[in-house]
Amino acid sequence: TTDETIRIGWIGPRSGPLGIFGEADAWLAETVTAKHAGGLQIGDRSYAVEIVMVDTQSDPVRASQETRNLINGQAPDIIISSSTPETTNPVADACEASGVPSITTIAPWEAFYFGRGGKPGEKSFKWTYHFSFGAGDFAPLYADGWSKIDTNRKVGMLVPNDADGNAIRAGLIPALEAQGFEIFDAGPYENMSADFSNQINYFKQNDVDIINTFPFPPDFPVFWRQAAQLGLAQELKIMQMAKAGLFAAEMEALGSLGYGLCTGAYWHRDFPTTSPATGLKSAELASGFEETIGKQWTQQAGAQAAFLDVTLAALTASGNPKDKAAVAVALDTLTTETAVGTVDFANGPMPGIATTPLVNCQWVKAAEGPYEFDLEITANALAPDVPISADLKPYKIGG
Amino acid sequence: MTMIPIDSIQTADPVSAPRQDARVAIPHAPPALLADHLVKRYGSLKALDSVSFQASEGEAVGVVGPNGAGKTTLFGALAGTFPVNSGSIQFRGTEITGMSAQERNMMGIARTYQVPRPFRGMTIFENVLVALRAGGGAEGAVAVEQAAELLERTGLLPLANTPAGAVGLLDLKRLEVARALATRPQVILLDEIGGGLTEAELVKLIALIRGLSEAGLTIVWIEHILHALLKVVTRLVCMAEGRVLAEGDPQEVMADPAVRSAYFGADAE
Amino acid sequence: MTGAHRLGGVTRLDGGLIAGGACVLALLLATPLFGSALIVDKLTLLMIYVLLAVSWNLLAGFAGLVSVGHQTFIGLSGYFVLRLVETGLPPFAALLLGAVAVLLVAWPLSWIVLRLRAAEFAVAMWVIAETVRSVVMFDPLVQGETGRSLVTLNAMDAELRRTAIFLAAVIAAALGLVVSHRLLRGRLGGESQAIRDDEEAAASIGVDTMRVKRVIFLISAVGCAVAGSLWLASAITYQPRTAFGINWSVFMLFMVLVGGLGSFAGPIIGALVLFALQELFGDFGAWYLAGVRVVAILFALYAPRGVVGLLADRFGTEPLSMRKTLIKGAR
Amino acid sequence: MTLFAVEDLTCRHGLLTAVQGLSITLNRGEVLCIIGANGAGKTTFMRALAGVHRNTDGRILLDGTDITGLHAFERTRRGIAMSPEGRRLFYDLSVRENLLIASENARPGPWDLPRVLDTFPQLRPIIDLAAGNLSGGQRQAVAIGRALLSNPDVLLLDEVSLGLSPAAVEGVYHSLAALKAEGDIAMIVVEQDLNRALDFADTILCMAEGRTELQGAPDAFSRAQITDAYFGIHDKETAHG
Amino acid sequence: MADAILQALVQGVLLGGYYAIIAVGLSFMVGVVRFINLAHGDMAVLGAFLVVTLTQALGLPVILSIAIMLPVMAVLGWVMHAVLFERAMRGGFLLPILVTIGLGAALQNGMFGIWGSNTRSLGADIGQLSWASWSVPGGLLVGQLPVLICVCAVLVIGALHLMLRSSKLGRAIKATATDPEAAELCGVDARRAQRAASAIAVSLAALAGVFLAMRGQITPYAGPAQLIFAFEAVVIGGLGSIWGTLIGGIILGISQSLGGLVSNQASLLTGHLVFLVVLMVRLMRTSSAEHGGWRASLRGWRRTRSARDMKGKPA
Ligand SMILES: Nc1ncnc2c1ncn2[C@@H]1O[C@H](COP(=O)(O)OP(=O)(O)OP(=O)(O)O)[C@@H](O)[C@H]1O
Ligand SMILES: Nc1ncnc2c1ncn2[C@@H]1O[C@H](COP(=O)(O)OP(=O)(O)OP(=O)(O)O)[C@@H](O)[C@H]1O
Ligand SMILES: [Mg+2]
Ligand SMILES: [Mg+2]
Repeated sequence: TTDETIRIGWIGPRSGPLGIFGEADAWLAETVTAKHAGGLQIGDRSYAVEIVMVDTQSDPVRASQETRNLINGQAPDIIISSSTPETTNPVADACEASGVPSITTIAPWEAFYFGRGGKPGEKSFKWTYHFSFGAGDFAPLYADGWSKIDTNRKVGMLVPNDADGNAIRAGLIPALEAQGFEIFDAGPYENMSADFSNQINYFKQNDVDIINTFPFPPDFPVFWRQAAQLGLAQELKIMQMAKAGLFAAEMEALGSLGYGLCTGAYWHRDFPTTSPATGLKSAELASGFEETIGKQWTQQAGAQAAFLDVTLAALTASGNPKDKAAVAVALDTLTTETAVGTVDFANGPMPGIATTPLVNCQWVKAAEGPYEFDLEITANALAPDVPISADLKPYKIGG
Repeated sequence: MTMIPIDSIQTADPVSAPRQDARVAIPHAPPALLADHLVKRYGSLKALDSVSFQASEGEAVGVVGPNGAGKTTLFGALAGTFPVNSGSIQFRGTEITGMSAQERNMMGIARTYQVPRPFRGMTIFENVLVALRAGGGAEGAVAVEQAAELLERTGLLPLANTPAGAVGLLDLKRLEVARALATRPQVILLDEIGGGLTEAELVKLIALIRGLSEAGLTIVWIEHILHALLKVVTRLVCMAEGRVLAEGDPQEVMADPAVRSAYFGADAE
Repeated sequence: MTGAHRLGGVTRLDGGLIAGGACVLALLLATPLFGSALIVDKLTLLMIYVLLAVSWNLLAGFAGLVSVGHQTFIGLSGYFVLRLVETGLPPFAALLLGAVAVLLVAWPLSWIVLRLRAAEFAVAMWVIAETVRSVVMFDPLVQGETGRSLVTLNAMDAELRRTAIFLAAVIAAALGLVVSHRLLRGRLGGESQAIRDDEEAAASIGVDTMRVKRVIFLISAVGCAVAGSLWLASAITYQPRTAFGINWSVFMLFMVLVGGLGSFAGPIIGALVLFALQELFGDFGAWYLAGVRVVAILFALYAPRGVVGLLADRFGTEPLSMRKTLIKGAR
Repeated sequence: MTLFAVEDLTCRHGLLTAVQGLSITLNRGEVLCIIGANGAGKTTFMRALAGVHRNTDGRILLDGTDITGLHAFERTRRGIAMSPEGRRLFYDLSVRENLLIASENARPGPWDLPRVLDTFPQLRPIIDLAAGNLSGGQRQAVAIGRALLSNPDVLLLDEVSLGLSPAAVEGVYHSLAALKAEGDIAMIVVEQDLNRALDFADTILCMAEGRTELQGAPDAFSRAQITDAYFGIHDKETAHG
Repeated sequence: MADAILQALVQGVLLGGYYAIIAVGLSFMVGVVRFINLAHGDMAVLGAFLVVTLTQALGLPVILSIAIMLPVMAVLGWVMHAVLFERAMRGGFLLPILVTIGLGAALQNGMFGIWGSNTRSLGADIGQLSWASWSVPGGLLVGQLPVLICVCAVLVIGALHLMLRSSKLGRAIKATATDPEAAELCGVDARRAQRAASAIAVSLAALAGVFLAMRGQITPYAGPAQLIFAFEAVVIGGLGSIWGTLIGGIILGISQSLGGLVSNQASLLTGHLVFLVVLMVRLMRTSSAEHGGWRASLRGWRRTRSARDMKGKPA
């Protein structure tokens, strides 16, 4: 009883080094398609929903190539893509070039917007939309999170030379200083470094209580073990990660050094939200993930669900999902509820950008259950609706 | 001389008696090739131990000596295949010690390799053609024509379009000569190009080299097949253990006791 | 003897192939008129592959220098293009100039690396690629790891841009083929093959080995650079780790090895094979990539002369051979 | 029973046939000397016997067993050892190591390091020197000692006296004569020094262009016949004894 | 500042220990066996993945996993040599490069196919060792694991040195590398010796991979980066010298950590530059030795006027 088919192209890393970001994709796509098997009602018409899945193999080259192939070959009505600027930027570039609306997520919006050459204030991109947390969100998040315990408010920053890092260096450091933190920036470094002793010494000399880092994920354990070796970890009160430490698998690889690390989260099973696209509550998303995938839930479960929420909302809001321009226009002002909270393009920091909240969390030793680590929510200034599940504890090796 | 009756070699000569018409060098002209106290070390081994050598313009010099005497090494040093440790080399009065093999070839020194080193991925014709174009400076149809002529003279024409990797050793030795000649040299260094040839082939080879010599080319020839060598050269150098043992008139050198014991291996009683 | 011998002309097969090639070229140039965007995009990629394979083959197949660092030039030309666009140059001018600017780096580099041999050359080139990448990443413009997009190209109409880039790629690939054909049939081709077969012997017949190697090195560098800027133009996104990735070398190696190292037709065939494999099996992800490498190894060990070699064995002559034959009789 | 027999051996280098249809037989205690001009194919023949040149036709029998298909190292372990042309010592290894390699991989037998050192006492003072630094005579001694340490039944010596001073040659032949007198080992020796060859051999084999030119007891031929054959001056009337 | 330099030196030396151990198998292959294995880094990662799997999936103690993995990798090295390398070695220098680079890429993607994309580490499985440290006088802290790796590197290099110097196998490998034919004449099975050498080199690579997984993380694509470090250490230390590998590794480690002192971004870059400089200096030294002194060689580097112009040949 459907009149036409809406084709959604979903491009993401499902294999390769970033494959862990795409673990939930297939399951979510199935769930959404199943839920709309009877058709998605838009205006007076009912549309079948077809999601075309494309794997980038974590390769930006392939991401770009596959996007163009998808656009040219399958004529999708919209393209969605998520997880790291290395995925979202090439996909969005290709969409922009071909005039196909795209929505992307899970990459700091600054890295997406400025990384692609967007100019502040003006509408730099006609077809590409992005919603995610931003570098600017971290300052209030951390100011709130770090104030939960007593520290000397000296913060060491370990930030590499990449788009995320540059955005952080430009945005977060002044903002934290404004909040009364004393910042010690160890300077940009290249990813995949084998030795962090210079940075560690710098932090030790300045007697920092807090370290904040945005590393390329594989670099973190190298840094952190060395920090323990050189006695820095023993002196710290808060080890705050971003970008690294999103997944329990990373913590498991760290072992006992992982208990007590802090990370921001863009979604958590305790979020009091529901995903309209899948019809699942946050807790259901998490357990659904664990049942289907057979691994501990990850933030991606909810974030990707939210992604589909936004997509369906945009298509619905367009009135005519087959009209690309209409979809884009709808996205300009779209406001919708999702698994990660409200996504509001009308009041974003830049045209075509919407922000989503973050909560601060701490990895702790799981009290029970099959998994080794639990992620406790310790601060919620940006998302007051989300309940705090545990108090922040000062870092101590071994938990 | 117990073992090598030179007479018998000469009587076995299928072509003619030794040359008497040796070209005499112009008195004051610098020699075509002059090597002065060359030393070449391989680790602790002195492959060339202060070797001095000269070949006058248009002269044909033979080089003999036991295996490992340093003959091939001398060629390498003269042709610039590798730098020497000390000593100097002059070509027609010009110092060429520091020059590369390519530059020496451009000046007019060509060499053949004892163990042939053809360009195996190319045909016989292409081997000669590349030498004609690079060292010989010929172009276009002229180069093709000259290549054909050289192949004809060395008896390789029937094999022109065969890959060099697919022909036998004798043909490779011919190719060595053809390729060296293609660079239009004034001095040609020939390293054991007669080894393994049948008598009939030797006759042709001798004729070819004599022809070159008569055309004014300076020839230095290392050869173990003495009777062939003696039909072309007017001077003989005998090397042993990296030194020049004797040099001069071929007959005299052959009769030298030191040469007889070092080269012919027989006790000079 | 004058006029008794001459160079063999084009064989009937090769004549056919060349005529066919010209037709294909004409067809390609006309593709944007009737082909879908998908086809045009895919063919652009194929053209880039051909250009890469031809460039790499010049160096490895004809001069015997295996480089696993030619991504240096691919990445560098992309970077130069970005930089030039940043100074306000129109993007298409920047694309051309960026590729040419690579010469500024390749030329001094050639003085150093061409003195190295075999594996040392290969590894040094790789380290150089890594070094250049590190240096490029110092520039805030590329934002370290993340890279940057050539957004100014988006200002152009999508259809027009696609066509322009496609035509540029076709012309570049055709030019690459013609240039390499001319070079290889000419004096340089013979000399480079001589160097590949025996560098010392080549010097002894008067080949200026350094010069020949340098010319070939520079041409292959520019070929890769043009491919790099075309790639950037069609992908728009520039990321240092990708642009300087070793994968480029692996792909070039695959194409040349499978097609036929040191033959003229080999790189074209190799590019087609890689393209076809990618179309057919690309969805198998890592297993596809592993399979491609296994195929390369098998070719290296059991058919080192590639598809062209197999064809030559089967039909007696190599298609579009660079071989010069001596023919009796005047023209 | 014949210790060692070669039947109709032909060896090729690519398209070049370096040895054509050679046959020999040898008993314990016998010495065969091979003579011939440069490039006659002597080395190729020896290498084929030792198993390092493998492009061959024909049969090689040791104690009646066909060993044609065996690898060089297997032949060495069965009792064929060779001191190759050019000595082929391991130049960056010491003399001791050069000798040890052979004895470690040898079959059991009478030869061991002390006995080799007794036979070649000149090696004692240089035992820890790198082989690359030795003089020609010392090298030859090491090479022969190395071959003996394999405890061979058949000892192949290519160019025994090449480049050696007369005294050194004397020394080597003294040792070889002693070996021969013991009567356990058969030897095939390539020798450029005709007088030596004629003195030492039980049989001589003169090669030219890969073929047997003369074969038989040394005193079966006139000097002229031998020298003609030696220098490849191929004369159908005088050749073939 | 002096403090920072001292600290950087100590860390550089410790880092060098790791580089030495990843390089020693490669050095052995390249310098002694004369075979260039561009899949060395991937073999290291493969070994590490085996240990990770044995430890984390089967729950074996790390030591036991290593003890199981090493012979498995040795067999793999043996088979690899018999099936691939032997054939490749016969084809000149080109083929080994092509084959092993293909092999490396195939291994990477194969490992990805099997183990997926998650980063893996043995850090957690070795408990405190992964981060524990000793404090030494002068206020320096040195990590136990890096010291262990350093000690291991010295032991492995020493053992390899001893093996090459005074074992039957070592002599056979050396002899085979200098002259396979002469080795056969001495009763050495040259092919077996070379396969054994490959087996040793591959298991050494794998051991290094295990250390990598202990001190950091591994992914299926981590091999090439390790190969570059290994190659740099080998070349800096001097081809063919086993002890040189240790020195090369340490020089590389110190360059990186001193480079990091200047700018964190310059750390790896400094390593690359030191490698290139060493390569160039060695190149110039060889050519100067050949040409009889530096001045003569510099003259050679400058291109002289075309000889054809100078003399001219008869047309
Ligand atoms: N590249 C090298 N490295 C080490 N030693 C070498 C090298 N080339 C030659 N030699 C040594 O130098 C000496 C002289 O060798 P050369 O080739 O000049 O002899 P030759 O007189 O040409 O002998 P033959 O008559 O056998 O050709 C020999 O002892 C040889 O082993
Ligand atoms: N590796 C090889 N490849 C091609 N041809 C070869 C090779 N080795 C030898 N030959 C050729 O085979 C023939 C026989 O050579 P061989 O070395 O057996 O002669 P020989 O009698 O030992 O000579 P010499 O007295 O110089 O040692 C010669 O023509 C030689 O040029
Ligand atoms: Mg010689
Ligand atoms: Mg011989």
